[in-house]
Amino acid sequence: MSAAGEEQISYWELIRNGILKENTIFRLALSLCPAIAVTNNLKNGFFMGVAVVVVQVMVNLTISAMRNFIHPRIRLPIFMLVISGWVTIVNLVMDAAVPDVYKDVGLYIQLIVAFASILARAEMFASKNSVTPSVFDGIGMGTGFFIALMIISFFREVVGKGQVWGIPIIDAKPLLILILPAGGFFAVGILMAAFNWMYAKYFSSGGHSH
Amino acid sequence: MDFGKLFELVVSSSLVNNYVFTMFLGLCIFFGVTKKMETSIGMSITFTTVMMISAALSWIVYKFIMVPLNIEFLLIIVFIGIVAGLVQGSDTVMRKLAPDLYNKLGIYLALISTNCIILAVPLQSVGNKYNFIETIAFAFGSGLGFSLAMIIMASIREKLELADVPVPFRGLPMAFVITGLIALAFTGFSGLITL
Amino acid sequence: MDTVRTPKEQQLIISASPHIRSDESTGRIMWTVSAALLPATIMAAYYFGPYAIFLIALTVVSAVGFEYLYQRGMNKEVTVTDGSAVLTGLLLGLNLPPTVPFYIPLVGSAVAVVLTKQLFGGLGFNVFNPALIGRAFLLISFPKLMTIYAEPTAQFVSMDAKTAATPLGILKLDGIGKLMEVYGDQMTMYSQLLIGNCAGSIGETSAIAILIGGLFLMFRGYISWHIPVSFLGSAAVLAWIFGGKGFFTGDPILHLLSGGLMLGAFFMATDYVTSPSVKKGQLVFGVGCGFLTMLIRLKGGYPEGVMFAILIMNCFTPIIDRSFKSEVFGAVKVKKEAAKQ
Amino acid sequence: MALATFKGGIHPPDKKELSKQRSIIPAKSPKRAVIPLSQHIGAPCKPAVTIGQEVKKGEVIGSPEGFVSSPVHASVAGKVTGFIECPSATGRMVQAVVIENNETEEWTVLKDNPDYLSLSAEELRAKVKDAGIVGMGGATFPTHVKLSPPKEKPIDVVILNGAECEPYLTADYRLMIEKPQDVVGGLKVIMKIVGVTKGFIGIEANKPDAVEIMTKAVADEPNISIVTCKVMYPQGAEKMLIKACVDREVPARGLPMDCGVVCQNIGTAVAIYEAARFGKPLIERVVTVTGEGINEPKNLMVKIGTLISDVVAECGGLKDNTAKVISGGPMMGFALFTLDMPVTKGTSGILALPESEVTHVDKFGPCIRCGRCIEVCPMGLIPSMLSVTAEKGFYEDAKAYNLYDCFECGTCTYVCPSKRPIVHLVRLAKSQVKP
Repeated sequence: MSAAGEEQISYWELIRNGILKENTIFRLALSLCPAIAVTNNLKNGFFMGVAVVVVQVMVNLTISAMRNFIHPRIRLPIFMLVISGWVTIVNLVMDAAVPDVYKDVGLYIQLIVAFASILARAEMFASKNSVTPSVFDGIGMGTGFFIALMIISFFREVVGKGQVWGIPIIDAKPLLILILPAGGFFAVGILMAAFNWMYAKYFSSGGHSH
Repeated sequence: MDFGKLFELVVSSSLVNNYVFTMFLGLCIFFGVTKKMETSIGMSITFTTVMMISAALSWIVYKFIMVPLNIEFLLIIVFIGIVAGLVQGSDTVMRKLAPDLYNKLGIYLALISTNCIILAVPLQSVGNKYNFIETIAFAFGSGLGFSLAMIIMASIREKLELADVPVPFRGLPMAFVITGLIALAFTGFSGLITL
Repeated sequence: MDTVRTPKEQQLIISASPHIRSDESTGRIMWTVSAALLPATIMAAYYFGPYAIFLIALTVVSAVGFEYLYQRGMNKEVTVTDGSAVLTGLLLGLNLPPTVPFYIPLVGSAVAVVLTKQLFGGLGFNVFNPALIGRAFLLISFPKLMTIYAEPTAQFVSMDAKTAATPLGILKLDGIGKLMEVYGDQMTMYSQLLIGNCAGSIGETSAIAILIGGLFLMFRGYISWHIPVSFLGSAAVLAWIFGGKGFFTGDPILHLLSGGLMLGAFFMATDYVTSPSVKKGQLVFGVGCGFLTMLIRLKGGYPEGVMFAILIMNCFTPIIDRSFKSEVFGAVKVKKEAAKQ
Repeated sequence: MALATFKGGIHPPDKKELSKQRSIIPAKSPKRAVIPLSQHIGAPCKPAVTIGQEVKKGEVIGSPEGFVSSPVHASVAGKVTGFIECPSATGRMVQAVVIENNETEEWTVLKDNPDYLSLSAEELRAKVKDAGIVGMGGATFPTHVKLSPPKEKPIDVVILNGAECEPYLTADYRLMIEKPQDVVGGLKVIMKIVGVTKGFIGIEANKPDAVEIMTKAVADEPNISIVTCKVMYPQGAEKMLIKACVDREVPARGLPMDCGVVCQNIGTAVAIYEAARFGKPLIERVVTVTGEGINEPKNLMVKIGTLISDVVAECGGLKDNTAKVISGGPMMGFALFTLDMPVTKGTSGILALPESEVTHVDKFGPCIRCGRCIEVCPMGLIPSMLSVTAEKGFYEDAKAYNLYDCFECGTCTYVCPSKRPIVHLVRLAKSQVKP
């Protein structure tokens, strides 16, 4: 097989890794706050997810691009600066582009800056790899987070409101609790258990180690 | 100074709008350190202190530097800088001046710098246009609420060590379910104070 | 000597001491507590009719059913005969408004039995009172349905009963004056609340029926006085001090007799699993429940606070248990001597 | 006035009526006596006889090794035919001397002392030691050790334990009824040995005739008083009895001497009296043979080394429905796996129970935190948590719940509605961790 083919596979592996094995929310249990806070409907979850994907990819890109110019001793402050810079940009863009969503999720967009997962990927991956794999890693991690948010917010909106993206689909009394704080915890807990169960059953075996 | 208002602010930020149970902030730390009672007590003390100091500092910087210079849009960068600097600084100071205390609480300091509650407090206090004293009260209440949540959670999780929880739910999923149940109980506080 | 029989030695039972046991059992406790709820159930049948009884029956059956299904599904030993699921179902049923549609009890008992009890490892390990979590879950999920109360008709028909506000609801919205208007005078109000002729959850209205059951349990030693007395006592004192317009003008009797206070104090707060097991801790727990109940009733967003008060105190039970351990025999003396040295 | 007692405790049905009225009668002398060399807590004796040697009753056959040890004497006259390993009530195998009875019942020379109270404390203590007396309530701690408190622990009170709080057992009760003067004599010897002037005899209120007889017996003894205790298990546990009689609390993990008290069992007192007065070693004891599974319940004076099966046979044998045979009382005794073991100095009773009387539960439920065990625990522990931590293997955590303060009286297990084997779990935890 050609070298390019191998690289293709490893990029795919990076994305797969971010979505399944090291899924930020379900497996690593990082960045949990927005997973509950903004997932009471699909729309909020979607934009939050997009914001995280953008920040993760851009941070990985920036840091891997300048990794050879950063003195190791001051790397953490630089990382923080890069992250907060990108968060500020995304924050301002969101405020301008989707003000109704921003009203709900604004605080949490600002708090992306404190996401352990973003700093961790910058430190563990982007600062040690070249630009292309770092971007794919960013896409993988971001998408894993994005998918998790979509699953949770879909579940919560359907059961809690009987709607998808604000459009009613089920004509029954919904379980209002699911769009409220307590129900958010239940939803994430139950989905997490389901993900663990599925992961243990279908993905952990057959060559993919833990 | 209106003490009634301050008291309401403390009650509101600790019980009614508890960061963990209604705002979902600080969950990483919340789930991370509540496996043992001792750690969560240590974390509570450290956290509340750092929270109050950083909120006060951020308020001063915001009011007297950022507003006059018209650089409010750099809020996030500046605040995270303050928090990181404060944690780093207190780490050094504590190690030098109070090594005993550092040995007890120092390990928690490292965890704090990337925590969202610490950052959320100044962000919210700026957003809600609190004055200096109100900011302190708000930070204190938030810290108190977070401490309360951590201690309750730790006591329940220690008890749950002895229980036979179904396998997929072991660990974090169960912690989420418990938090949900506590949040459900804390719903009773809603409407207690309407600010 | 040949006439003397010695049993084959393999037949002798070997087990650790003690070799005799009392005849108390978990099942007997659960069934007795359920039986103690019979007076309240009978009063409920009298005031709210067959549909209320249907709801109670449905809750009990579904609670048992969910426990059975869960235990079968998870390959655990099926323990539905110990009566704990029956008791949970019964308490949940008695806590529902008498007009809810049939699926409400089903959702409630699923939450109570599976989410609150079995996920934690089953009987003995749950942190929260299952019936109360079931009700809180329903109240948050179906806020409208769960706050429609029917007028007690004292007749065995009630499918489309007239709706009415609970005494506490009236108190919260319109104040004591309106309540007096409804009942005429104070003594009538007390007596009606005592026998249960008022709107409310199916089994909580008749204070006297609950009291009979509660005192029976106390007499049998199944519950101690600590939690009910400290709960009711602190609630009454706080109602008296803060319940009125000025200090010390509140009406403690009204607060004691209305809402779920009696049912909560005797049957819910005293739940073994979710309340402290040391007596001193139980007093703290009871006072906490009383305080929170009155806080929510007088200042909070809900007209009734018993349920949330008990649930919040459930959160604190492990901490109370840690803080109040029983006094070890001889430990006091050691402490005193250590202090002397 | 409320009767003296302690905090906690339970009321199991006492079932003493089965054997209460039966006077103590001597049991048949065994054809073969099997006398274990370790009948006490502490180092086992080393054999003092050889195979083939002729011994007389009361002759030393095992001599003590070390201070915490106690000699063993021949209970029958005859020929030593061998040394065997025989099971003890706790299930361990111990070395025993076998003596073939020659039916002569010939005593070795005993030194009579009509004026025993004029002997010095040292001489009396030596007599107790030489007589091989151990705590006969079941603990079997060598009595002379208990009567030699270190100087820094001054003793000012002696308490005789006539509570006999274990259901079914009536051995001490019969001794008090039949030999009140011997009991008082024993108490006086003990008081003399430890040099105190205050003596108490604690008796549970369900034995009014014993209280009456003992009160008469001490009418001329201004220093000795009878304390009527409330009927409550475990009233006869040392710490509880001391609390009831003199309102002192033995410090946690301490001994009675830590609060100035020496506590002795009624049977031990009688043995001490006989040792001091007649120089008689401990070669026989009162054993209550009782229970619904025994045809003729009796109080027998049994020679040490008589096989339990022989004793049971003398009481008409076991009924067909007998499911469990216990050495000692039903609360703290040991279930026997065979009747082919000898009566020892600590055998206070042999109890045969039918299936209906014993609750042997194969499976037990989860702790429902009802708090009954906490209420009844005489030591003020939280047995529920001890059992849960031990069950899940968190033995270290059990220490935080004062694991080592538990003396395994069984009250918690008796009341537990989930039928949890709490005492058993506590023993497990104790075996797994160091204090």
